[in-house]
Amino acid sequence: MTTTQPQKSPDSPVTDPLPSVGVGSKLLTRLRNLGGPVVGLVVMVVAMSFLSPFFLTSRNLSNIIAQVSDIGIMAAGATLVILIGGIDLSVAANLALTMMFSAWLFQVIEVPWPVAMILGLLLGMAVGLLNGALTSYGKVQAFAATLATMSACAGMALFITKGNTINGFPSWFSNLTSNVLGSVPVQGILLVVIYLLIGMWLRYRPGGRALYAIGGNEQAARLSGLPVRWAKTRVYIIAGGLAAVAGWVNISLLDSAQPTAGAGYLLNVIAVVVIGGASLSGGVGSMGGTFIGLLIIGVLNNGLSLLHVNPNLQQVVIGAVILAAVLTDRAGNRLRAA
Amino acid sequence: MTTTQPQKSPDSPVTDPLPSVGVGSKLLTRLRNLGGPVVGLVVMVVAMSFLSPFFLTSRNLSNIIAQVSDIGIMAAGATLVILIGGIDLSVAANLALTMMFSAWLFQVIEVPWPVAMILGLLLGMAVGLLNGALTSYGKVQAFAATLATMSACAGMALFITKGNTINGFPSWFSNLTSNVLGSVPVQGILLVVIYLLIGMWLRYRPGGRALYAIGGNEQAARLSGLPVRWAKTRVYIIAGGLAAVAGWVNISLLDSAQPTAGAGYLLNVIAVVVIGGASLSGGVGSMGGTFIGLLIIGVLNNGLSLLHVNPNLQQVVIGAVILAAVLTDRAGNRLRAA
Amino acid sequence: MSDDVPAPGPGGRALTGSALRKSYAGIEVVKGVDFAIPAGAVVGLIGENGAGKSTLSSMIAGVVLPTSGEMTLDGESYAPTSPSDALDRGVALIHQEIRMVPSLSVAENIFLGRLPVRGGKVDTGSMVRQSREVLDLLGIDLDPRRSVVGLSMAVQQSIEIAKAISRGPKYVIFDEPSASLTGHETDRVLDQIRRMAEHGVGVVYISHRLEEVRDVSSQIICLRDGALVKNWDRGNVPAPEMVSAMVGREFTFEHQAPEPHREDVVLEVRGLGRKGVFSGVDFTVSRGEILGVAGLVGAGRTEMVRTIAGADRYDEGEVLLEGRPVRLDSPAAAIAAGVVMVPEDRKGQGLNLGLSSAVNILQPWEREMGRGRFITNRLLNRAAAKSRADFDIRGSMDLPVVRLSGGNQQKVLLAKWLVHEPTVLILDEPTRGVDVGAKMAIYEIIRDCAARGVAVVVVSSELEEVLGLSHRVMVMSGGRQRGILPRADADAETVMQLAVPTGQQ
Amino acid sequence: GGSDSAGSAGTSGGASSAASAGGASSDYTIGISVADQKSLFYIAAVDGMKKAAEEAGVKTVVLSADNNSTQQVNQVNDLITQQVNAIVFIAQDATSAAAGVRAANKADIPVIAVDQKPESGDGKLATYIATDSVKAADALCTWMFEQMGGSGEIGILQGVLGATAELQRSQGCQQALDKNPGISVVAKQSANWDETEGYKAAQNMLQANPDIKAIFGESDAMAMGAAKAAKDAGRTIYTVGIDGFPTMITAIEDKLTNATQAQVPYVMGQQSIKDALTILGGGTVPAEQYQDTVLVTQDNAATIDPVQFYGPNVK
Ligand SMILES: Nc1ncnc2c1ncn2[C@@H]1O[C@H](COP(=O)(O)OP(=O)(O)OP(=O)(O)O)[C@@H](O)[C@H]1O
Ligand SMILES: Nc1ncnc2c1ncn2[C@@H]1O[C@H](COP(=O)(O)OP(=O)(O)OP(=O)(O)O)[C@@H](O)[C@H]1O
Ligand SMILES: [Mg+2]
Ligand SMILES: [Mg+2]
Repeated sequence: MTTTQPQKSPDSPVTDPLPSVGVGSKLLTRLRNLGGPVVGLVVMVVAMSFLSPFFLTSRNLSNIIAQVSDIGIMAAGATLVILIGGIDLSVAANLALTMMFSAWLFQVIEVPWPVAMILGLLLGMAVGLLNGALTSYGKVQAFAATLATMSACAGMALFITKGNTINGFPSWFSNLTSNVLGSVPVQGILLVVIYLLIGMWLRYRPGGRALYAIGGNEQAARLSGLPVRWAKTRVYIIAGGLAAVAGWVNISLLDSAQPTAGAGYLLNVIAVVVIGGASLSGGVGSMGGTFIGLLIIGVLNNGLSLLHVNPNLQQVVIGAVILAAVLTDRAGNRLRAA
Repeated sequence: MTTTQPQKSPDSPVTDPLPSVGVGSKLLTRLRNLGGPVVGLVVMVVAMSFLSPFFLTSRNLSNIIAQVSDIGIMAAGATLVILIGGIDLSVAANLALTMMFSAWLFQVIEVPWPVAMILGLLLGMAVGLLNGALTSYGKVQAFAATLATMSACAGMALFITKGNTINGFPSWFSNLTSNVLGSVPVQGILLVVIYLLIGMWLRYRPGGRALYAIGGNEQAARLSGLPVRWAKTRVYIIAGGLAAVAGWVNISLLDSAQPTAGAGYLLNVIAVVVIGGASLSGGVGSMGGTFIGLLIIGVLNNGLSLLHVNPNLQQVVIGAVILAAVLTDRAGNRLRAA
Repeated sequence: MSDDVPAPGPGGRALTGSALRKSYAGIEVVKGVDFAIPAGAVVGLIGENGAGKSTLSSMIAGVVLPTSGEMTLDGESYAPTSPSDALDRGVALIHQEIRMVPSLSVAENIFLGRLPVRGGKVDTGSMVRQSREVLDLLGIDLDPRRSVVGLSMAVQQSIEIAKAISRGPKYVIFDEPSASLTGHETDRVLDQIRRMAEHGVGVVYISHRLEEVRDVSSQIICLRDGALVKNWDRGNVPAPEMVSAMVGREFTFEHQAPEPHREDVVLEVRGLGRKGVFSGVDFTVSRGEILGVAGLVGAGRTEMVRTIAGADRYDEGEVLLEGRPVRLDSPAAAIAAGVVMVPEDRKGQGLNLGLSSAVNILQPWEREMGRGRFITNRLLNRAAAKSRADFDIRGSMDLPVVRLSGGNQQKVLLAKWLVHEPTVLILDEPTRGVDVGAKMAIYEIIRDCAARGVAVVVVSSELEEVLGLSHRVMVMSGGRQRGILPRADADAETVMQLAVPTGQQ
Repeated sequence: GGSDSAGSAGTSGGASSAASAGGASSDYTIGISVADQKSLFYIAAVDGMKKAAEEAGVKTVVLSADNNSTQQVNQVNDLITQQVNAIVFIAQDATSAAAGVRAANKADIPVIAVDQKPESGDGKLATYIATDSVKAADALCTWMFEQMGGSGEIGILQGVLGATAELQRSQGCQQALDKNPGISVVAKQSANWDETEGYKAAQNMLQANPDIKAIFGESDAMAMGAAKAAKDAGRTIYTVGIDGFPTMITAIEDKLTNATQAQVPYVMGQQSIKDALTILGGGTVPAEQYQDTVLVTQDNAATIDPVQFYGPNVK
């Protein structure tokens, strides 16, 4: 019998992409697969615990989760989009638009708030549908298509209330995010649930697995009979819907909807995904990785505040940490970029 | 290695890319190859000439050129970076950093201005070198590497003067951009010269042509004996240097250096390149295309001003025009994406 | 022509087409073809490079839409608009160009598009089990859970075949499945095809290896310039008859390269190795000598020659060029030293598909051409015209290479490395996917090169090719060199004995 | 108490005189170049201008620079191209102010600067109407320090670093700090004028500084974010902002937050158009007109009508 025993060449470690058999080592393997970013996160957490007495308090940790939840929810959608080799620049503008739209429905049209929320969600998904249709049916580059919708969404968000902020949402709604379930804030739970659901979908469901195939080799996916265009469109719709959900969190947190909300979020959202090990050329990435990336950014921002770093220098430190995180991940990247 | 070469789907309509033989029709063919964007530009120019009596005045046209020159100079570098399949997010922050650095050298250290300019240029190139080294030797994803340097540059630009603006540059320098050579502003001439030089380099010189090879199939380029890593690094260095040159234009235009300069430029710069028909997956793009993209953005901004469109709606219009430009180019994109 | 259409198979089931046409930009590449693929039959499809075989198969499998014409499947009308349409109807295509998803495991690649689900989850266990079963059928010993990254072309091709077979299709088209397989693996593939046919599957088998076509087919059709020119209702058609139908004329081959200058050693490799991949490779190639390298899939041949050509690093041993030790640590260094390699994977590593043939051919030489002048299209086209004539490349030199047929792409790739005469020419599977005529032309080119004094190393999975071309044959197995045989001693049996890994039955 | 600075003196007279002087005023077109149309301050200022222009029967052309100083200089050039008679200029920052004014001077078009002024002094302004941000921040911080009893720890939420408003408001508060040695700044963080970012930054400040007694937000939005963060953390601290937006005033009334310095952009906008018409009619206006801010606290919030600051469109 012929042997074609695959040999792993030493310079490109091939990691097993399917879960190993051992049950106990499963978690460990998974963490190891995440590579550099996890190491970076652990180093940061340990360093912070020494540097600031406030860091390892349960209140602070719950703050961190609460602080990253809006970006995190958007990053969940962005992970999917990046997995299929796309990009969604409109996500932050979509958040602002859906926030203003729901708020306007509620305050001006006097639609009941839950209905207004749902309509906002639908608008977010509609923007996603437009992005998806343009990129997968219209064959427009994702960057160009979502740049256009970003611009349009941002303009419309301002247009709806001529720049005004809307306040006075139902108190039960603003109270939601003030509640803490056993020291975990509600939006943190929402975040984790979203990550778990999408993570399981990506890992265990054909629909989720298909995203890896599409991002890795779209032609192969098409030739294998996957409904590539619809799968891609659906991903943009999910990303749009999640932007609206992040908008809910934002409104609840501050009891206000501002048209410039999320203005600085876009790069953060994408950065979180990329720091988490996803490749912008598609096919590589995971919810676990994005979650780690999210925690890195969250711990970093929190830590820089706690440590009273000069605000001007904070950005320099952030740059250095991002670099450190991805450089430790470089070997992994090399493999995955293949 | 696995074959993941993106391949044009065989059912896409194929337009004849063969240049026609006639000498006179050469220009026409080239324009036609640029496709949708040119059509978009022409339509816009014609429409504007009807809609506003001020549009087709030489003063206004010269304004348009002057207005796009800083973004245009950065977009020249971005075109090269995008051609090799990379991206440079640090370009706008690099502009701010080099501006502040030169200005600080001039005002605080009292270095003669021309020397300070050159040192700024060198700093810009050094940032580019860092980007290039990280991506091509360090194998970090371009997005992550330049995101890190972007953050670091922006922070350092603020740090140099604690956020303060520097004024009082030599008057000969600020006068440069007020001068008009036969109705063409000086920075417009600089812009055109840069585009011509880089355009010819890309078209006619091995070093420039190599970028298409690298962007199209990096493996094949390496096996063809091209010094891929150095060629990529060099491109980032050029992009960094051009950011510094755009900084010169900015300082001369405003007679001041602010650390927040260029804050909103990044997406514009990349948008110009993408509207000009370049593909973010590399190997496709040209200086001519980027120049058209630049003019589209320039005419659009200028036109919306002249037509008194509601500022918030302007963004919606810009989104729509970007979409129209890339949608007409869609067939071409599909072809070129091969 | 319609009276040439073979009769439907047992039970009358068949996939048929009538007057199928396909044009690209007004140029008709398939010109009204009528065909029938009876269930249970193996239809060999032959034709020169660019004859339209892949285009015809793509239309059948829903990858491209016909410009006009009709198809029926088991008597019902059949007009697939996407590959998934075709797959739903039970029509599968093994594409000429291998397409794997690099981030997925072997098993997931095999089950791409139809992952088994149990309890709401992808059933990894059964997927791995079933994958292992099909891989075993094909004689591929591969862990289905590993990633496909780093697998050789041959293994990838086997996975593609496994993928199609495991779908249990009613009709399946194999578009050059054996192009990077050695005889050993090919035999297993052919066995599988026969077995499928026995189970009532209708098979189309496309190959340029006419022996295989003869071997497996129960009928053969031949395309020339997009038209169906010949239709045999038996498999054992003599090769010359097939060739003359394909090419439209008679032709002869066979001519040997002159004996090399043994005293002029050009390339000497001593103890070359890379940890975990191959080791202990020692050989010399003299001026004018052709050294063939044979071995089974995964023997480490590609890795070994890539190392010599500077594409990969080595951990041990040394390379001498004309007696001097050289350090070829990059392809650029190798090219500068006159060592060039034609890689096995033309799409992934050889060509830039979006650029024209002229640009591709002259890519490595632009620096030289551009010395002191502009590289204009005119200059390129003038320089490329010679290559075009020498290699008989069909298709305009301005067309992006992606639009040339597979064989012509291969010629472009060869032409690229022979623009300047190298000192050492390394060829890895030089005739992959090339038709008989072109193959002979390529052999001729290789021999001429040797005759002019170039030292040539040819890696090939086609035994006849290695045996026919080489002055000496080196055999590798399991990353080790098993021996070097002079031509006189090299026959299929000896080579195979050395090639099969020891300690394994 | 610091509510002694209320009111915007000497503006009502100008309006009627300009309107009556400009018999042929409907032929005039006044160009308005504004930094953006996202922030309520600028929206209100432009509303005021439009209102005044409408009353006087003159045309206006409004261009927004979307927070890009170079683009704003471009737009001033666009206005010059359109041959406007006067330019009302709300510059993105001191820099674009200088270059924009220079361009307008070259074309002999009078420039009425609002809110921002060229720093280097080159370029001639017809008049300059502004809030004294340094003074406003100084007064606000001084008030806050008094409330704190002259000692304790504070945090500062900065706007976009390097923005002129950020620099001036930081400077004003620094002046107050210099006068109050008992106060120490234990945390400083930029929240980019944004409420959500202000909330998050304040959350971290409160976490790291258990003794913090007050947070100065350089804008109302950030102050509101801080107030909500404090409330959610169960802490009672002073939070103050600058702007005087209607939502902030309501929040002060509701005792969510403590104070703001209200600016009067709507008034400033009206004033600028009136001044423009006066100048075009051959009249003269003072070179500098500083509009005082109004300190709004829980004591006077109920009596304040935000429409007088921001006009009817801002809610
Ligand atoms: N997308 C396309 N655009 C234009 N021409 C094409 C395209 N695809 C194929 N062709 C042309 O159609 C003809 C038939 O090509 P096809 O790939 O079917 O040949 P083939 O018989 O499979 O050849 P080979 O044996 O080399 O694989 C060729 O001349 C080729 O150049
Ligand atoms: N980058 C890589 N990472 C891991 N394994 C690799 C890599 N490249 C090759 N291999 C494995 O090394 C072994 C030797 O492969 P190589 O391609 O050199 O064999 P070969 O004799 O040329 O066979 P083929 O006929 O398939 O080309 C194969 O099993 C292959 O899967
Ligand atoms: Mg073919
Ligand atoms: Mg091989």
